[in-house]
Amino acid sequence: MTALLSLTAVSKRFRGLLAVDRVSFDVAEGALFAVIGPNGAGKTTLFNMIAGATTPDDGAIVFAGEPIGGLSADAVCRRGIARTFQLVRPFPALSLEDNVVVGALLHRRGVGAAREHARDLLRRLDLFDKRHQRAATLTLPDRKRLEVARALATDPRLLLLDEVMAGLRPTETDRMVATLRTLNRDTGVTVLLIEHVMRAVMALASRVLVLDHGVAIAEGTPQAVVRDPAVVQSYLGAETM
Amino acid sequence: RAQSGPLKVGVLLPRSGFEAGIGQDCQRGVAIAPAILKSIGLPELAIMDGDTESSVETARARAAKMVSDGAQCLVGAFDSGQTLAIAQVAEQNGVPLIVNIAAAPQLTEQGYKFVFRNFPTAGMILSDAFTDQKEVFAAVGQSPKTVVFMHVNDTFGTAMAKGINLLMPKFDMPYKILDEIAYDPAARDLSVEVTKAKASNPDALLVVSRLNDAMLITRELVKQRWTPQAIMSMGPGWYEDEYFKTLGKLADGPLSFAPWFDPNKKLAQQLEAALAKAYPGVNLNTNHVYTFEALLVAADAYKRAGTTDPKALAEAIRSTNITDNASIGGGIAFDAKGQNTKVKDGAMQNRNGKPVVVAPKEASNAQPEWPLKPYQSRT
Amino acid sequence: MLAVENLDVFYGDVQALDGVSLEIAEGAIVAIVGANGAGKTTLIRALAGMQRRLRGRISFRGVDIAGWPSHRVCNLGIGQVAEGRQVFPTLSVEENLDIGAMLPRARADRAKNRDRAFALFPRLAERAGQPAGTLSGGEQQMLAIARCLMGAPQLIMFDEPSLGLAPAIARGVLDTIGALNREGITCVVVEQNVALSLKLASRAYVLENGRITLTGSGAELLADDRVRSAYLGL
Amino acid sequence: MSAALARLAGDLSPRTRIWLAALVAALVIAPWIVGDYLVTVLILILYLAYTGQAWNIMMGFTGQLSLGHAIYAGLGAYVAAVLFTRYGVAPWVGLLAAMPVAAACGAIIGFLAFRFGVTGVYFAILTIAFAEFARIGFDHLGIVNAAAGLFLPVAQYAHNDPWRLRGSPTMFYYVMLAATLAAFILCRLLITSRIGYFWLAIREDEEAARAAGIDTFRYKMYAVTISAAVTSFAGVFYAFFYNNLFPEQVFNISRSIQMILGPIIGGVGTLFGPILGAFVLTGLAESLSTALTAMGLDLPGAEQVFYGVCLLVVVVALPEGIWPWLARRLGVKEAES
Amino acid sequence: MPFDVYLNVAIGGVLTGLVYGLMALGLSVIFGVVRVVNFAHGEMMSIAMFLAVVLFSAFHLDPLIMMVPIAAVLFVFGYALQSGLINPFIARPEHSQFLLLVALGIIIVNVLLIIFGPDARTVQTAYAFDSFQLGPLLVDATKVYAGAAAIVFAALLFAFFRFTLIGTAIRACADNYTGALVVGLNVNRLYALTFGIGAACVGAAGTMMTLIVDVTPMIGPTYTLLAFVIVITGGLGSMPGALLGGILIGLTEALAGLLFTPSAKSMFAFGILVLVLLFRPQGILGKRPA
Ligand SMILES: Nc1ncnc2c1ncn2[C@@H]1O[C@H](COP(=O)(O)OP(=O)(O)OP(=O)(O)O)[C@@H](O)[C@H]1O
Ligand SMILES: Nc1ncnc2c1ncn2[C@@H]1O[C@H](COP(=O)(O)OP(=O)(O)OP(=O)(O)O)[C@@H](O)[C@H]1O
Ligand SMILES: [Mg+2]
Ligand SMILES: [Mg+2]
Repeated sequence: MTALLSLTAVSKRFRGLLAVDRVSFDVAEGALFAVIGPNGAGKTTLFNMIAGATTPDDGAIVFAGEPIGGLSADAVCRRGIARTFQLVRPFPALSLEDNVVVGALLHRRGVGAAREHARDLLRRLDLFDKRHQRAATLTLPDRKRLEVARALATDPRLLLLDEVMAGLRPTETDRMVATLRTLNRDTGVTVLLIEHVMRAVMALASRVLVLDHGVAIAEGTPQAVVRDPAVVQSYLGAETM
Repeated sequence: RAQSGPLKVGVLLPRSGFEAGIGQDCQRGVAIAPAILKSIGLPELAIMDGDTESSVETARARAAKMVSDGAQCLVGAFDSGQTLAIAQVAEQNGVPLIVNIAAAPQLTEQGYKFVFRNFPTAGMILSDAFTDQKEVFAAVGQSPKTVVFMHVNDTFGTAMAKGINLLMPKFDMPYKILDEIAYDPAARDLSVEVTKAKASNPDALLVVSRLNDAMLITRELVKQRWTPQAIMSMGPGWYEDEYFKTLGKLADGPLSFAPWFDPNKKLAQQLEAALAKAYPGVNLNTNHVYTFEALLVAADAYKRAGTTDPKALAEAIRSTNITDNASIGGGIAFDAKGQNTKVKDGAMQNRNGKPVVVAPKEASNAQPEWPLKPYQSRT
Repeated sequence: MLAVENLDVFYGDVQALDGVSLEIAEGAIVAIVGANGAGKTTLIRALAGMQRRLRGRISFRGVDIAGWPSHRVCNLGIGQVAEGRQVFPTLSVEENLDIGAMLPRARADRAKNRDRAFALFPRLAERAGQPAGTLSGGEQQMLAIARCLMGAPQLIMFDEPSLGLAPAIARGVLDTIGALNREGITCVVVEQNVALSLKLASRAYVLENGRITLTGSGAELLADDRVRSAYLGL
Repeated sequence: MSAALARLAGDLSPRTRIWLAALVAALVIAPWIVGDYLVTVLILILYLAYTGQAWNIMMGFTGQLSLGHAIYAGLGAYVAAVLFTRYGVAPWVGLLAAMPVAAACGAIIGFLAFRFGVTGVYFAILTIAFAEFARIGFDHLGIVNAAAGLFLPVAQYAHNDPWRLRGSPTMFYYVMLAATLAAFILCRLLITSRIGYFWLAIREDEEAARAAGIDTFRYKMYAVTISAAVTSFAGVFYAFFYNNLFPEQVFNISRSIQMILGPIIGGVGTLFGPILGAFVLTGLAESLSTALTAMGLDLPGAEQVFYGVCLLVVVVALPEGIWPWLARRLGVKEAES
Repeated sequence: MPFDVYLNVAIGGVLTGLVYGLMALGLSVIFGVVRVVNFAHGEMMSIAMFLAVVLFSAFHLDPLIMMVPIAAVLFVFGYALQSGLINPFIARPEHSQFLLLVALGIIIVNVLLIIFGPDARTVQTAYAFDSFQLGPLLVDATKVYAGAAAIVFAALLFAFFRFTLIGTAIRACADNYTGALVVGLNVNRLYALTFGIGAACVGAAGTMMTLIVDVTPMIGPTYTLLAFVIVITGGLGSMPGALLGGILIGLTEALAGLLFTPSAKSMFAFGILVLVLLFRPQGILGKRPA
């Protein structure tokens, strides 16, 4: 089976700092793939490179058989990769619905059809009742959900989620996990997520990649990864659980 | 529209905005008018003051407002663009417009029936300037062989520059233009321009300027220690009060070839006296005289028409024939296009803090002096 | 020392704090626990005078300081180590510390306080001339604390002091809080590491959706089932 | 077509529709009721409403602050005027040349700015720089008579000739009214369409818009070219209404400022804001001058001082502009954001 | 053209550029800290110019001496303006700030028109027409004095921001607004202080400018635009950038005037601005925004 997304020796340097250091991995179509690692490990930077927000200095990023390294963010999105931001960025003055409509219009010409689609997604993410509110008035967890809805509205094949569980309480985390599972099952969308909430990672991910200081130190099933001594040492710490 | 009582004249001038200085100067001509008109037996005018704010739109709106408020005659507006905007209102409403100052020839080339201009066009100003220059050269027995032509790059300056290139060959002038230097009307500093002119080492400077740049050029001449044989200006700036006030002794000497008043005419002397009384320290100049004369034309026509009806008034203006006016030339009479063809330039020289007229002979009250006294030896 | 009664805070139409009441005793360490967006930062900002659209009473040693601007509040001796460190990136470490001592109450003791800060964090003394923006995250956090100490505060509010720090450094910061408390400084701590902050705290409040839902000593909350399941993931 | 119609009136409440119809009706019959002076003032108001609407496409919809919009009006004016004076080309045909020229100019400015990442205040200054460039350039351009000014022949027409735009103020009034309505409709169609949503997204957060797959460069280019093309008509109108063009006046920065005061006062990003703003500002200026004359205060500059104070008061008291505030009071749901 | 002509023109351009630079410095300081673009900058300068002219014609006080008191007056004006009017606008969008300051500009211009009338006014000092001769070079004395004063003033300002506690505090506000609140700085007062300092710069520059140009109420807008061109070229928010931008623009205009038609010389200044914006959007000495 060929991978939907495949990274080979991707690196990124910020002045003196090697934020991402020759990272390689494959994400299979339909997978739920998680990236974990301590703060500043380079996870968001990795996402930014896949999503076209920054250009990799080195290495190849191949999506659905085509190289996408260095494409602009919008071009990447049009090819089927949608992302959320770690520091959420909804369109503040627009209503929730219009926020999602913007995403839905990417592959739909008519505003009417886009609105239909947007409402569908808002329902799925429990935001339907708030659809007329301005996005600026939402709480942080709601904003994160809104970002997921907007990203989904672009009909992606690959969804990049940067810490969307942060700030959700355990029950809400479970609901988000369930939503993503259902989406993954119903639409076949591949999900690549960054997460610190291990509860969600364990419940959701089929595969986990661990980054530390820009280097991939482990990759495998969640169960295998949390037992890896290097991961326990650098990320989970002795005291966890 | 015809009513009894004094004729309502709407005067539109740029009294604020970037032309505020000149607009407010013109307004002085309005202020001294009623008493003088009365003294020469002309009927009283009811004057409505308007400010165009130096903008074409405001000029047009204010003109329309005045007409709707009952103005039976309009006077204005110093600036050609604003005057043209007002002209359209005048024409559409059948209200005569008497142009006080505005040199763009187009104004009287549009076939307007209600627009009259008692001011020379750019072409007329130039032709007279060349004629008067020759008269001055003959009087002093000297003439420059080379000049540098410096002009401000605004409406008037550009029109004059174009005219010079067209007309000069016809007049067989003794000098040759070495260099033409156009400068920005908003210039803050003309040191480069003067340096450039000085580098060509001409006998004289030929200039078309405004007040601000006239002062800047003079200062630079002093600082760069260069006194040409003569400065010959063909427009405003060099004869204005501010120029004298600011530069003192350094203001003496430049020649201006421009529309002016005839100091020998009685009305001009009357105006001078009235102005001196109302505004001590202000010398009579073109702005006052021509703005006053526009009102004179209106009052004169009103007297002859005997009615405030604008149509009749326009007819009366058309048949104007005033000989006892104040400006240089044969008086005021309009041709079929509404242009006064009798109006003439004068040549003025700055002398002891005041411009005197040195040409044409019939209007002069002094002899020209040549060359310019070196700036360095004046203090 | 500090008592809050019925505090309401609004962001535009959104209510972020709803009738919050709490008390901070002289010399205590008080932990405030809550999910993201619960209003912890808002509470601290309100107490510090940085969020002035509020209703309710905040009394500090008997003076109602609700609605006071931050520079007056600070000058009472209420210091803050804010979320995200908030150092001045282009200023040197030393200049950052100087700014901390600009409060009228602290001007006279500038030199003394600086020596104390450098004694507490020798790393900063080594880097006194370096622009703060080039410090590592942990060093920036030290600087934020040191800068706060320059203002000679009697009460310090820490907002997520270990956020973004490697576990070892995070623990060091929490130890520092304990040490400062022993010197007599009252502390309020908001910390993502709930377990540690509860262990440290003599009193703790749980904030949910802008309301206080639970209160008790640190140990009590640490043993509470709701807290264990919601915040400790147990 | 019907879809467009539905979008046009779609989410307006019946009350709003009645208000709108009444407003349009009042504007249509206005020249029969008011005199020449008020017609002239109304023309000025509609002119500013129109240019404000055009500017709003860039600033209000797409969030790009242009302070040099005079360049587009000026280019439109000069292109049509030169074609008319030199070749006798009717203004409506001239418009077909003026619009592409202005649009191309917009595209050049946009390309340079957006490709090189010039944003915010910097973009605003860049637009001023280009307008100044044009001003000085035209001051030296022989074909448009340089600084001496371009005069259109004001032939005497016994009757109105809308094709050649010669005639009475009433005719110009209807032309400008039609244009203003057209601009309003165009803007409403744009803002409720796909492109409008993309613009709003860019205005709100460009990076997030890019992440949502929007080619922000392209849509910003659309905004600047459309805005420029729409604005150019105002220039054509100006040329034929005032019949004289001076680079110093036409490209002056004060003209750009005049264009954007209305929408800012009225409400940036709203459809009614530019119209309301134009009414308020011009009405204010005219009534100030009338009031001061009535009071017998002949003090040049006083009117502008009061005008400036009024601007201050409005911008301090109503940060979003008059229309959003008024809409809330009237209970009108704003159709656009 | 002989070489000394170029040298003469270049020296004049640099000296004038220094004064421009000082004026632009005010704009830069205000933007760098308060993040408000002062669209009434030139108008504020014309206030200073009129003050200088009035003081000179009434009491014969030399502008070079009056520079300090006039800067102080403008400081007070700027301080009051910021704390009374502009402060609530800091968080507002740019177009809103723009409108506020444009309105302010309109008021200033016309109040000056009402008070002083439209005529140009000058200061005629004893040394107004002096020039120094150095071999083939003729250097305008007033420009030398004004340029030197600009350097001194800018150096004082630089020292203030670099070495005093208040200056450091102002830089801290610019660096991190939240951080400034956190440590208990009175940010509003520091902002007002900054605006005052910016106004003082423009006051000093305006006072010196009266030695070089005549003042009318309408002079303001041109200088606002000029200040923008300079500051953006040099780098908005950078103090050395403002001086450098001033010199660069002064020099460009002077040389362009010599080599091409002078009436189009400001086109070259705008040309430089456009080039700088395209290839170094943050300005020559500006810092790239994070
Ligand atoms: N634009 C930038 N310029 C300079 N350094 C950067 C930049 N972006 C990120 N970095 C640095 O790169 C490193 C990796 O950052 P990144 O945001 O990828 O971390 P992360 O793994 O997502 O961490 P977190 O869990 O905190 O979100 C950090 O040290 C960060 O400071
Ligand atoms: N400037 C603001 N405008 C509007 N709403 C805001 C603003 N700041 C915070 N909020 C909202 O107020 C609520 C409380 O936010 P606050 O930052 O106090 O939470 P917190 O408990 O500190 O969360 P975290 O753990 O993420 O720091 C949240 O719903 C947030 O969305
Ligand atoms: Mg991250
Ligand atoms: Mg917080």
